[in-house]
Amino acid sequence: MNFKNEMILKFKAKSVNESFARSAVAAFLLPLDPTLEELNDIKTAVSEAVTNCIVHAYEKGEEDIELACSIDGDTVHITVSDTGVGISDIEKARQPFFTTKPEDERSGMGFTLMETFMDNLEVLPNQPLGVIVKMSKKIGNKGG
Amino acid sequence: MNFKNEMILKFKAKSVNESFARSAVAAFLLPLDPTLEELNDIKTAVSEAVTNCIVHAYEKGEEDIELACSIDGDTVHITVSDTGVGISDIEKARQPFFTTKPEDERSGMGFTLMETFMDNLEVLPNQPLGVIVKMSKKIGNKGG
Amino acid sequence: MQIETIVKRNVLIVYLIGELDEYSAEQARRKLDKRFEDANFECVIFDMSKLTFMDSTGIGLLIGRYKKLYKKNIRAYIQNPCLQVEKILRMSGLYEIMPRLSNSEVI
Amino acid sequence: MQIETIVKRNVLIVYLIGELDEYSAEQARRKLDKRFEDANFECVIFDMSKLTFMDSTGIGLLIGRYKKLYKKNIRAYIQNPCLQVEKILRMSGLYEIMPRLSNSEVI
Ligand SMILES: Nc1ncnc2c1ncn2[C@@H]1O[C@H](COP(=O)(O)OP(=O)(O)O)[C@@H](O)[C@H]1O
Ligand SMILES: Nc1ncnc2c1ncn2[C@@H]1O[C@H](COP(=O)(O)OP(=O)(O)O)[C@@H](O)[C@H]1O
Repeated sequence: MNFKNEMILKFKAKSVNESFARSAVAAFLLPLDPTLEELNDIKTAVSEAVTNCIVHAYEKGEEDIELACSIDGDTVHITVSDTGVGISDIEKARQPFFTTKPEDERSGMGFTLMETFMDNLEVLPNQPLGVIVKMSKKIGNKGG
Repeated sequence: MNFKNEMILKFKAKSVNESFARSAVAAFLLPLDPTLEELNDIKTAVSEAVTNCIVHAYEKGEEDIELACSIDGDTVHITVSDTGVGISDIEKARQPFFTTKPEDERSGMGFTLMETFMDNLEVLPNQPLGVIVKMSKKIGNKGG
Repeated sequence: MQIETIVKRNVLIVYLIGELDEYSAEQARRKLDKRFEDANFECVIFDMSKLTFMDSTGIGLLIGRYKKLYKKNIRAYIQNPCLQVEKILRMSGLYEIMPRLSNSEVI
Repeated sequence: MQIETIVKRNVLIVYLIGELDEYSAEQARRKLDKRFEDANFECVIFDMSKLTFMDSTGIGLLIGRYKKLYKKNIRAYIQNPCLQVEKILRMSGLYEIMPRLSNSEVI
Protein backbone atom coordinates (compact mmCIF):
# COMPACT_ATOMS: atom_id res chain seq x y z
CA MET A 1 0.00 0.00 0.00
CA ASN A 2 1.37 3.37 -1.03
CA PHE A 3 0.80 5.95 1.68
CA LYS A 4 0.06 9.37 0.22
CA ASN A 5 -0.47 12.67 1.95
CA GLU A 6 0.02 16.34 1.24
CA MET A 7 -0.19 19.75 2.83
CA ILE A 8 0.43 23.37 1.94
CA LEU A 9 1.58 25.95 4.42
CA LYS A 10 1.49 29.68 3.77
CA PHE A 11 3.15 32.04 6.21
CA LYS A 12 4.80 35.43 6.48
CA ALA A 13 8.48 35.90 5.62
CA LYS A 14 9.46 36.62 9.24
CA SER A 15 12.37 34.85 10.85
CA VAL A 16 10.21 33.91 13.85
CA ASN A 17 8.48 31.49 11.46
CA GLU A 18 11.60 29.47 10.63
CA SER A 19 11.25 27.32 13.68
CA PHE A 20 7.51 26.95 12.99
CA ALA A 21 8.15 25.78 9.42
CA ARG A 22 10.68 23.18 10.58
CA SER A 23 8.37 21.88 13.31
CA ALA A 24 5.34 21.73 11.02
CA VAL A 25 7.21 19.68 8.41
CA ALA A 26 8.59 17.38 11.10
CA ALA A 27 5.09 16.81 12.53
CA PHE A 28 3.74 16.09 9.05
CA LEU A 29 6.43 13.46 8.42
CA LEU A 30 6.00 11.55 11.68
CA PRO A 31 3.67 8.91 10.17
CA LEU A 32 6.60 7.82 7.97
CA ASP A 33 8.49 6.96 11.15
CA PRO A 34 11.71 8.67 10.04
CA THR A 35 14.92 8.32 12.02
CA LEU A 36 15.99 11.33 14.05
CA GLU A 37 18.80 11.87 11.56
CA GLU A 38 16.46 11.85 8.56
CA LEU A 39 14.14 14.27 10.34
CA ASN A 40 17.04 16.58 11.18
CA ASP A 41 18.35 16.48 7.61
CA ILE A 42 14.95 17.56 6.33
CA LYS A 43 14.50 20.19 9.04
CA THR A 44 17.88 21.67 8.13
CA ALA A 45 17.04 21.78 4.42
CA VAL A 46 13.67 23.41 5.16
CA SER A 47 15.35 25.93 7.42
CA GLU A 48 17.82 26.86 4.65
CA ALA A 49 15.11 27.29 2.01
CA VAL A 50 12.85 29.32 4.31
CA THR A 51 15.74 31.47 5.54
CA ASN A 52 16.64 32.31 1.94
CA CYS A 53 13.11 33.62 1.29
CA ILE A 54 13.33 35.76 4.42
CA VAL A 55 16.87 37.04 3.89
CA HIS A 56 17.10 37.36 0.12
CA ALA A 57 13.69 37.36 -1.56
CA TYR A 58 11.95 40.40 -0.18
CA GLU A 59 13.56 43.82 0.03
CA LYS A 60 11.14 44.90 2.70
CA GLY A 61 7.78 44.04 4.15
CA GLU A 62 6.69 40.61 5.16
CA GLU A 63 5.34 38.87 2.14
CA ASP A 64 4.32 35.25 1.88
CA ILE A 65 6.28 32.05 1.74
CA GLU A 66 4.56 28.92 0.48
CA LEU A 67 5.76 25.55 1.62
CA ALA A 68 4.23 22.44 0.10
CA CYS A 69 5.05 19.01 1.41
CA SER A 70 3.87 15.71 0.06
CA ILE A 71 4.50 12.10 0.93
CA ASP A 72 4.40 9.49 -1.82
CA GLY A 73 5.18 6.09 -0.38
CA ASP A 74 8.57 6.49 1.25
CA THR A 75 9.52 9.68 -0.57
CA VAL A 76 9.08 13.21 0.76
CA HIS A 77 8.72 16.10 -1.69
CA ILE A 78 9.10 19.65 -0.43
CA THR A 79 8.60 22.84 -2.40
CA VAL A 80 9.40 26.26 -0.96
CA SER A 81 8.48 29.26 -3.05
CA ASP A 82 8.50 33.03 -2.80
CA THR A 83 7.46 35.87 -5.10
CA GLY A 84 10.49 38.04 -4.42
CA VAL A 85 13.42 39.42 -6.40
CA GLY A 86 14.48 36.08 -7.88
CA ILE A 87 17.98 34.85 -8.74
CA SER A 88 19.62 36.01 -11.97
CA ASP A 89 22.31 33.30 -12.16
CA ILE A 90 21.03 30.18 -10.44
CA GLU A 91 24.06 28.05 -11.25
CA LYS A 92 26.38 30.56 -9.61
CA ALA A 93 24.07 30.96 -6.61
CA ARG A 94 24.23 27.21 -5.98
CA GLN A 95 28.02 27.14 -5.68
CA PRO A 96 29.41 26.50 -2.18
CA PHE A 97 30.29 29.70 -0.33
CA PHE A 98 28.68 31.94 -2.94
CA THR A 99 26.66 34.66 -1.25
CA THR A 100 25.49 38.15 -2.21
CA LYS A 101 25.32 39.12 1.46
CA PRO A 102 28.78 38.56 2.95
CA GLU A 103 28.35 41.78 4.96
CA ASP A 104 25.47 40.11 6.82
CA GLU A 105 27.74 37.16 7.63
CA ARG A 106 25.86 34.83 5.28
CA SER A 107 27.98 31.75 4.70
CA GLY A 108 26.85 30.90 1.17
CA MET A 109 26.29 27.31 2.30
CA GLY A 110 22.48 27.27 2.09
CA PHE A 111 22.01 25.53 -1.25
CA THR A 112 24.99 23.26 -0.57
CA LEU A 113 23.41 22.03 2.66
CA MET A 114 20.01 21.51 0.98
CA GLU A 115 21.73 19.47 -1.71
CA THR A 116 23.70 17.40 0.77
CA PHE A 117 20.86 16.69 3.17
CA MET A 118 18.26 15.86 0.54
CA ASP A 119 18.46 13.35 -2.34
CA ASN A 120 17.44 15.91 -4.94
CA LEU A 121 17.43 19.68 -5.29
CA GLU A 122 16.04 21.85 -8.07
CA VAL A 123 16.12 25.64 -8.01
CA LEU A 124 13.79 27.29 -10.49
CA PRO A 125 12.48 30.75 -11.27
CA ASN A 126 8.93 31.30 -10.03
CA GLN A 127 6.41 32.87 -12.41
CA PRO A 128 6.17 35.84 -12.70
CA LEU A 129 8.56 36.57 -9.82
CA GLY A 130 10.66 34.81 -7.24
CA VAL A 131 12.23 31.43 -6.67
CA ILE A 132 10.97 27.86 -6.33
CA VAL A 133 13.09 25.34 -4.49
CA LYS A 134 12.09 21.70 -4.99
CA MET A 135 13.69 19.02 -2.88
CA SER A 136 12.99 15.37 -2.25
CA LYS A 137 14.31 12.63 -0.02
CA LYS A 138 13.61 8.96 0.42
CA ILE A 139 12.97 7.90 3.99
CA GLY A 140 14.27 4.59 5.26
CA ASN A 141 17.17 4.38 2.79
CA LYS A 142 19.09 2.35 5.31
CA GLY A 143 16.69 -0.53 5.04
CA GLY A 144 16.65 -0.53 1.23
CA MET B 1 4.41 46.64 20.40
CA ASN B 2 1.64 44.52 18.94
CA PHE B 3 3.05 41.21 17.67
CA LYS B 4 1.21 40.03 14.58
CA ASN B 5 1.62 36.84 12.61
CA GLU B 6 -0.49 34.58 10.44
CA MET B 7 -0.41 31.30 8.60
CA ILE B 8 -2.69 29.14 6.53
CA LEU B 9 -2.51 25.39 6.43
CA LYS B 10 -4.24 23.23 3.84
CA PHE B 11 -4.29 19.49 4.26
CA LYS B 12 -6.25 16.37 3.42
CA ALA B 13 -9.23 15.29 5.51
CA LYS B 14 -7.46 12.16 6.81
CA SER B 15 -7.38 11.35 10.49
CA VAL B 16 -3.59 10.88 10.37
CA ASN B 17 -3.44 14.67 9.97
CA GLU B 18 -5.20 15.48 13.26
CA SER B 19 -2.02 15.19 15.23
CA PHE B 20 -0.17 17.19 12.55
CA ALA B 21 -2.72 20.03 12.73
CA ARG B 22 -2.47 20.20 16.53
CA SER B 23 1.33 20.22 16.46
CA ALA B 24 1.53 22.83 13.70
CA VAL B 25 -0.76 25.21 15.59
CA ALA B 26 1.19 24.64 18.81
CA ALA B 27 4.50 25.37 17.04
CA PHE B 28 3.03 28.53 15.53
CA LEU B 29 1.92 29.80 18.94
CA LEU B 30 5.21 29.21 20.77
CA PRO B 31 6.45 32.82 20.30
CA LEU B 32 3.49 33.91 22.47
CA ASP B 33 4.98 31.86 25.29
CA PRO B 34 1.66 30.23 26.24
CA THR B 35 1.30 28.09 29.35
CA LEU B 36 1.08 24.36 28.81
CA GLU B 37 -2.59 24.55 29.80
CA GLU B 38 -3.36 27.28 27.25
CA LEU B 39 -1.55 25.30 24.57
CA ASN B 40 -3.46 22.15 25.45
CA ASP B 41 -6.80 23.99 25.45
CA ILE B 42 -6.10 25.26 21.94
CA LYS B 43 -4.79 21.89 20.73
CA THR B 44 -7.96 20.24 21.99
CA ALA B 45 -10.20 22.78 20.26
CA VAL B 46 -8.25 22.40 17.00
CA SER B 47 -8.50 18.63 17.29
CA GLU B 48 -12.29 18.85 17.68
CA ALA B 49 -12.74 21.17 14.70
CA VAL B 50 -10.47 19.12 12.44
CA THR B 51 -12.03 15.81 13.55
CA ASN B 52 -15.47 17.18 12.63
CA CYS B 53 -14.32 17.93 9.07
CA ILE B 54 -12.93 14.42 8.77
CA VAL B 55 -15.85 12.60 10.38
CA HIS B 56 -18.83 14.66 9.27
CA ALA B 57 -18.03 16.94 6.32
CA TYR B 58 -17.08 14.58 3.54
CA GLU B 59 -19.08 11.52 2.57
CA LYS B 60 -16.09 9.94 0.91
CA GLY B 61 -12.75 10.82 -0.54
CA GLU B 62 -10.16 12.95 1.12
CA GLU B 63 -10.94 16.53 0.39
CA ASP B 64 -9.23 19.56 1.84
CA ILE B 65 -9.38 21.17 5.24
CA GLU B 66 -8.16 24.74 5.59
CA LEU B 67 -6.86 25.93 8.92
CA ALA B 68 -5.96 29.59 9.33
CA CYS B 69 -4.28 30.85 12.46
CA SER B 70 -3.40 34.41 13.29
CA ILE B 71 -1.87 36.14 16.26
CA ASP B 72 -2.87 39.70 17.05
CA GLY B 73 -1.09 40.88 20.16
CA ASP B 74 -2.08 38.39 22.83
CA THR B 75 -5.09 36.97 20.99
CA VAL B 76 -5.11 33.84 18.84
CA HIS B 77 -7.69 33.50 16.07
CA ILE B 78 -8.26 30.12 14.47
CA THR B 79 -10.50 29.32 11.53
CA VAL B 80 -11.15 25.76 10.37
CA SER B 81 -13.17 25.34 7.22
CA ASP B 82 -14.33 22.56 4.95
CA THR B 83 -16.37 22.39 1.75
CA GLY B 84 -18.44 19.40 2.75
CA VAL B 85 -22.10 18.64 3.43
CA GLY B 86 -22.62 21.50 5.88
CA ILE B 87 -24.90 21.65 8.95
CA SER B 88 -28.61 22.29 8.49
CA ASP B 89 -29.40 23.34 12.07
CA ILE B 90 -26.28 24.87 13.61
CA GLU B 91 -27.91 25.79 16.91
CA LYS B 92 -29.00 22.19 17.46
CA ALA B 93 -25.60 20.85 16.40
CA ARG B 94 -23.90 22.98 19.04
CA GLN B 95 -25.90 21.50 21.91
CA PRO B 96 -23.98 19.26 24.31
CA PHE B 97 -24.30 15.55 23.48
CA PHE B 98 -26.03 16.22 20.15
CA THR B 99 -24.55 13.99 17.47
CA THR B 100 -25.76 12.59 14.18
CA LYS B 101 -23.34 9.69 14.46
CA PRO B 102 -24.10 7.90 17.73
CA GLU B 103 -23.54 4.56 15.96
CA ASP B 104 -19.89 5.57 15.48
CA GLU B 105 -19.63 6.30 19.21
CA ARG B 106 -19.39 10.06 18.63
CA SER B 107 -20.00 11.80 21.95
CA GLY B 108 -21.59 15.02 20.66
CA MET B 109 -19.18 16.98 22.85
CA GLY B 110 -17.04 18.50 20.06
CA PHE B 111 -18.58 21.96 19.87
CA THR B 112 -19.05 22.08 23.64
CA LEU B 113 -15.34 21.47 24.20
CA MET B 114 -14.35 24.07 21.59
CA GLU B 115 -16.61 26.56 23.34
CA THR B 116 -15.26 25.75 26.78
CA PHE B 117 -11.58 25.74 25.86
CA MET B 118 -11.65 28.89 23.73
CA ASP B 119 -12.96 32.35 24.64
CA ASN B 120 -15.15 32.58 21.56
CA LEU B 121 -16.74 30.19 19.09
CA GLU B 122 -18.68 30.94 15.92
CA VAL B 123 -20.02 28.24 13.61
CA LEU B 124 -21.04 29.48 10.17
CA PRO B 125 -22.03 28.04 6.83
CA ASN B 126 -19.21 28.14 4.27
CA GLN B 127 -19.98 29.45 0.77
CA PRO B 128 -21.10 27.65 -1.34
CA LEU B 129 -20.70 24.49 0.76
CA GLY B 130 -19.44 23.35 4.11
CA VAL B 131 -18.78 24.76 7.54
CA ILE B 132 -16.53 27.47 8.95
CA VAL B 133 -15.56 27.31 12.61
CA LYS B 134 -14.06 30.50 14.03
CA MET B 135 -12.52 30.47 17.47
CA SER B 136 -10.36 32.85 19.44
CA LYS B 137 -8.57 32.88 22.75
CA LYS B 138 -6.55 35.40 24.68
CA ILE B 139 -3.20 34.12 25.91
CA GLY B 140 -1.87 35.18 29.28
CA ASN B 141 -5.30 35.84 30.79
CA LYS B 142 -3.92 34.96 34.19
CA GLY B 143 -1.65 37.96 34.20
CA GLY B 144 -4.36 40.39 33.05
CA MET C 1 -1.40 4.81 20.57
CA GLN C 2 -0.55 1.68 22.50
CA ILE C 3 -2.54 -0.32 25.00
CA GLU C 4 -1.10 -2.52 27.71
CA THR C 5 -3.07 -4.52 30.24
CA ILE C 6 -2.35 -6.44 33.39
CA VAL C 7 -4.61 -8.24 35.85
CA LYS C 8 -3.97 -7.63 39.53
CA ARG C 9 -6.22 -9.18 42.18
CA ASN C 10 -9.20 -9.54 39.78
CA VAL C 11 -8.75 -6.00 38.52
CA LEU C 12 -7.87 -5.39 34.88
CA ILE C 13 -5.65 -2.36 34.59
CA VAL C 14 -5.62 -0.86 31.09
CA TYR C 15 -2.75 1.50 30.32
CA LEU C 16 -3.58 3.93 27.52
CA ILE C 17 -0.30 5.14 26.05
CA GLY C 18 0.14 8.01 23.58
CA GLU C 19 -2.59 10.07 21.90
CA LEU C 20 -6.24 9.08 21.68
CA ASP C 21 -8.04 10.79 18.81
CA GLU C 22 -10.06 9.79 15.74
CA TYR C 23 -6.90 8.46 14.11
CA SER C 24 -6.09 6.03 16.89
CA ALA C 25 -9.61 5.31 18.16
CA GLU C 26 -10.62 2.51 15.82
CA GLN C 27 -7.66 0.33 16.63
CA ALA C 28 -7.95 1.10 20.35
CA ARG C 29 -11.63 0.13 20.29
CA ARG C 30 -10.84 -3.17 18.61
CA LYS C 31 -8.02 -4.04 20.99
CA LEU C 32 -10.04 -3.19 24.08
CA ASP C 33 -13.13 -5.13 23.00
CA LYS C 34 -10.98 -8.14 22.20
CA ARG C 35 -9.34 -7.95 25.62
CA PHE C 36 -12.71 -7.58 27.35
CA GLU C 37 -14.10 -10.75 25.70
CA ASP C 38 -12.14 -12.92 28.07
CA ALA C 39 -13.63 -11.52 31.27
CA ASN C 40 -11.13 -12.87 33.81
CA PHE C 41 -11.57 -9.77 35.97
CA GLU C 42 -14.19 -8.10 38.10
CA CYS C 43 -13.51 -4.47 37.37
CA VAL C 44 -11.51 -2.32 34.97
CA ILE C 45 -9.26 0.62 35.71
CA PHE C 46 -8.17 2.83 32.84
CA ASP C 47 -4.77 4.18 33.81
CA MET C 48 -4.11 7.40 31.90
CA SER C 49 -0.72 8.36 33.27
CA LYS C 50 0.83 7.82 29.85
CA LEU C 51 -2.02 9.26 27.79
CA THR C 52 -0.56 12.52 26.48
CA PHE C 53 -3.59 13.75 24.56
CA MET C 54 -7.29 12.93 24.25
CA ASP C 55 -10.20 14.67 22.57
CA SER C 56 -13.97 14.02 22.48
CA THR C 57 -13.42 10.95 20.31
CA GLY C 58 -11.91 9.43 23.45
CA ILE C 59 -15.01 10.35 25.46
CA GLY C 60 -17.16 8.49 22.93
CA LEU C 61 -14.83 5.51 23.09
CA LEU C 62 -14.88 5.39 26.88
CA ILE C 63 -18.70 5.66 27.02
CA GLY C 64 -18.90 2.82 24.47
CA ARG C 65 -16.63 0.59 26.57
CA TYR C 66 -18.58 1.54 29.72
CA LYS C 67 -21.81 0.34 28.11
CA LYS C 68 -20.33 -2.96 27.00
CA LEU C 69 -18.79 -3.64 30.39
CA TYR C 70 -21.97 -2.59 32.20
CA LYS C 71 -23.90 -5.33 30.41
CA LYS C 72 -21.50 -7.85 31.92
CA ASN C 73 -21.92 -6.20 35.30
CA ILE C 74 -18.35 -4.94 35.28
CA ARG C 75 -17.59 -1.45 36.59
CA ALA C 76 -14.90 0.81 35.18
CA TYR C 77 -12.74 3.48 36.81
CA ILE C 78 -10.18 6.02 35.75
CA GLN C 79 -6.88 6.93 37.33
CA ASN C 80 -3.94 9.30 36.79
CA PRO C 81 -5.13 11.50 33.92
CA CYS C 82 -2.87 14.44 33.01
CA LEU C 83 -4.38 17.92 33.24
CA GLN C 84 -5.50 18.07 29.60
CA VAL C 85 -7.27 14.72 29.81
CA GLU C 86 -8.66 15.51 33.27
CA LYS C 87 -10.31 18.69 31.97
CA ILE C 88 -12.09 16.82 29.19
CA LEU C 89 -13.20 13.98 31.44
CA ARG C 90 -14.55 16.44 33.97
CA MET C 91 -16.35 18.68 31.47
CA SER C 92 -17.99 15.82 29.64
CA GLY C 93 -19.33 14.39 32.89
CA LEU C 94 -17.61 11.07 32.29
CA TYR C 95 -16.69 10.71 35.94
CA GLU C 96 -20.38 10.23 36.72
CA ILE C 97 -20.28 6.82 35.09
CA MET C 98 -16.56 6.03 35.44
CA PRO C 99 -15.42 7.49 38.74
CA ARG C 100 -11.91 8.70 39.12
CA LEU C 101 -9.93 6.88 41.74
CA SER C 102 -8.17 9.22 44.10
CA ASN C 103 -4.51 8.51 44.71
CA SER C 104 -5.13 6.60 47.91
CA GLU C 105 -7.33 4.16 46.04
CA VAL C 106 -4.78 3.59 43.29
CA ILE C 107 -3.82 -0.01 42.83
CA MET D 1 18.44 30.95 22.17
CA GLN D 2 20.47 31.59 25.30
CA ILE D 3 24.17 32.10 25.80
CA GLU D 4 26.06 31.40 28.99
CA THR D 5 29.77 31.89 29.55
CA ILE D 6 32.31 30.98 32.19
CA VAL D 7 36.06 31.49 32.38
CA LYS D 8 38.12 28.51 33.53
CA ARG D 9 41.91 28.72 33.63
CA ASN D 10 42.10 31.50 31.00
CA VAL D 11 39.65 29.68 28.73
CA LEU D 12 36.28 31.27 27.94
CA ILE D 13 33.67 28.56 27.57
CA VAL D 14 30.59 29.71 25.67
CA TYR D 15 27.49 27.56 26.04
CA LEU D 16 25.08 27.93 23.11
CA ILE D 17 21.65 26.87 24.31
CA GLY D 18 18.58 26.29 22.15
CA GLU D 19 18.24 26.88 18.39
CA LEU D 20 20.60 28.98 16.29
CA ASP D 21 18.98 30.23 13.09
CA GLU D 22 18.32 33.56 11.37
CA TYR D 23 15.74 34.42 14.05
CA SER D 24 18.14 34.05 16.95
CA ALA D 25 21.40 35.00 15.19
CA GLU D 26 21.32 38.77 15.56
CA GLN D 27 20.93 38.73 19.30
CA ALA D 28 23.50 35.95 19.67
CA ARG D 29 25.99 37.95 17.60
CA ARG D 30 25.51 41.02 19.75
CA LYS D 31 25.85 39.13 23.02
CA LEU D 32 28.98 37.30 21.90
CA ASP D 33 30.73 40.39 20.57
CA LYS D 34 29.97 42.23 23.79
CA ARG D 35 31.38 39.39 25.84
CA PHE D 36 34.51 39.21 23.65
CA GLU D 37 35.29 42.93 24.16
CA ASP D 38 36.60 42.24 27.61
CA ALA D 39 39.30 39.78 26.57
CA ASN D 40 40.13 38.26 29.95
CA PHE D 41 40.82 34.88 28.33
CA GLU D 42 43.33 33.30 26.00
CA CYS D 43 41.11 31.03 24.00
CA VAL D 44 37.41 30.35 23.42
CA ILE D 45 35.56 27.06 23.41
CA PHE D 46 32.04 26.96 22.00
CA ASP D 47 30.23 24.22 23.91
CA MET D 48 27.32 22.96 21.80
CA SER D 49 25.97 20.24 24.06
CA LYS D 50 22.76 22.23 24.54
CA LEU D 51 22.45 23.53 20.99
CA THR D 52 19.48 21.58 19.63
CA PHE D 53 19.46 22.99 16.10
CA MET D 54 21.71 25.06 13.84
CA ASP D 55 21.60 25.94 10.16
CA SER D 56 23.99 27.77 7.82
CA THR D 57 23.21 31.06 9.51
CA GLY D 58 25.11 29.61 12.46
CA ILE D 59 28.08 28.80 10.21
CA GLY D 60 28.20 32.43 9.10
CA LEU D 61 27.99 33.58 12.69
CA LEU D 62 30.80 31.29 13.83
CA ILE D 63 33.06 32.36 10.94
CA GLY D 64 32.36 35.98 11.84
CA ARG D 65 33.35 35.41 15.47
CA TYR D 66 36.41 33.47 14.37
CA LYS D 67 37.62 36.45 12.32
CA LYS D 68 37.13 38.93 15.15
CA LEU D 69 38.90 36.71 17.66
CA TYR D 70 41.71 35.94 15.22
CA LYS D 71 42.56 39.64 15.02
CA LYS D 72 43.13 39.59 18.76
CA ASN D 73 45.22 36.45 18.39
CA ILE D 74 42.61 34.35 20.19
CA ARG D 75 41.88 30.85 18.92
CA ALA D 76 38.46 29.23 19.06
CA TYR D 77 37.40 25.61 19.42
CA ILE D 78 34.19 23.61 19.38
CA GLN D 79 33.06 20.83 21.65
CA ASN D 80 30.10 18.51 22.14
CA PRO D 81 27.93 19.20 19.08
CA CYS D 82 24.89 16.96 18.61
CA LEU D 83 24.72 14.93 15.39
CA GLN D 84 22.67 17.51 13.44
CA VAL D 85 25.07 20.32 14.32
CA GLU D 86 28.13 18.09 13.81
CA LYS D 87 27.05 17.27 10.25
CA ILE D 88 26.75 20.95 9.33
CA LEU D 89 30.04 21.89 10.96
CA ARG D 90 31.81 19.08 9.16
CA MET D 91 30.25 19.73 5.74
CA SER D 92 30.93 23.43 5.82
CA GLY D 93 34.58 22.85 6.68
CA LEU D 94 34.31 24.92 9.84
CA TYR D 95 36.53 22.54 11.78
CA GLU D 96 39.46 23.67 9.62
CA ILE D 97 39.44 27.02 11.38
CA MET D 98 37.76 26.04 14.66
CA PRO D 99 38.94 22.54 15.53
CA ARG D 100 36.68 20.23 17.42
CA LEU D 101 38.08 19.15 20.75
CA SER D 102 37.90 15.43 21.22
CA ASN D 103 36.44 14.27 24.48
CA SER D 104 39.81 13.79 26.15
CA GLU D 105 40.63 17.43 25.55
CA VAL D 106 37.34 18.68 26.96
CA ILE D 107 37.77 21.14 29.76
N1 LIG E 1 14.79 32.89 -2.38
C1 LIG E 1 15.80 33.65 -2.90
N2 LIG E 1 15.54 34.84 -3.49
C2 LIG E 1 16.54 35.59 -4.01
N3 LIG E 1 17.84 35.22 -3.96
C3 LIG E 1 18.17 34.05 -3.39
C4 LIG E 1 17.17 33.22 -2.82
N4 LIG E 1 17.79 32.12 -2.32
C5 LIG E 1 19.10 32.28 -2.57
N5 LIG E 1 19.34 33.43 -3.21
C6 LIG E 1 20.66 33.91 -3.71
O1 LIG E 1 21.55 32.81 -3.76
C7 LIG E 1 22.70 33.06 -2.96
C8 LIG E 1 23.23 31.78 -2.34
O2 LIG E 1 22.27 31.25 -1.44
P1 LIG E 1 22.73 30.27 -0.27
O3 LIG E 1 23.57 29.18 -0.86
O4 LIG E 1 21.52 29.84 0.48
O5 LIG E 1 23.69 31.15 0.67
P2 LIG E 1 23.38 32.39 1.63
O6 LIG E 1 21.92 32.38 1.99
O7 LIG E 1 24.24 32.15 2.83
O8 LIG E 1 23.75 33.62 0.87
C9 LIG E 1 22.25 34.11 -1.96
O9 LIG E 1 23.32 34.87 -1.45
C10 LIG E 1 21.28 34.94 -2.77
O10 LIG E 1 21.95 35.88 -3.58
N1 LIG F 1 -17.69 20.16 9.69
C1 LIG F 1 -18.92 19.60 9.80
N2 LIG F 1 -19.61 19.25 8.69
C2 LIG F 1 -20.84 18.69 8.79
N3 LIG F 1 -21.46 18.46 9.97
C3 LIG F 1 -20.83 18.78 11.11
C4 LIG F 1 -19.55 19.37 11.10
N4 LIG F 1 -19.17 19.59 12.37
C5 LIG F 1 -20.18 19.18 13.15
N5 LIG F 1 -21.21 18.70 12.41
C6 LIG F 1 -22.50 18.19 12.91
O1 LIG F 1 -22.67 18.67 14.24
C7 LIG F 1 -22.87 17.58 15.15
C8 LIG F 1 -22.29 17.90 16.51
O2 LIG F 1 -20.87 18.03 16.41
P1 LIG F 1 -19.96 17.82 17.70
O3 LIG F 1 -20.51 18.64 18.81
O4 LIG F 1 -18.56 18.07 17.30
O5 LIG F 1 -20.15 16.29 18.11
P2 LIG F 1 -19.72 14.93 17.36
O6 LIG F 1 -18.60 15.22 16.42
O7 LIG F 1 -19.30 14.04 18.48
O8 LIG F 1 -20.92 14.42 16.65
C9 LIG F 1 -22.23 16.41 14.44
O9 LIG F 1 -22.78 15.17 14.89
C10 LIG F 1 -22.55 16.68 12.97
O10 LIG F 1 -23.87 16.30 12.64
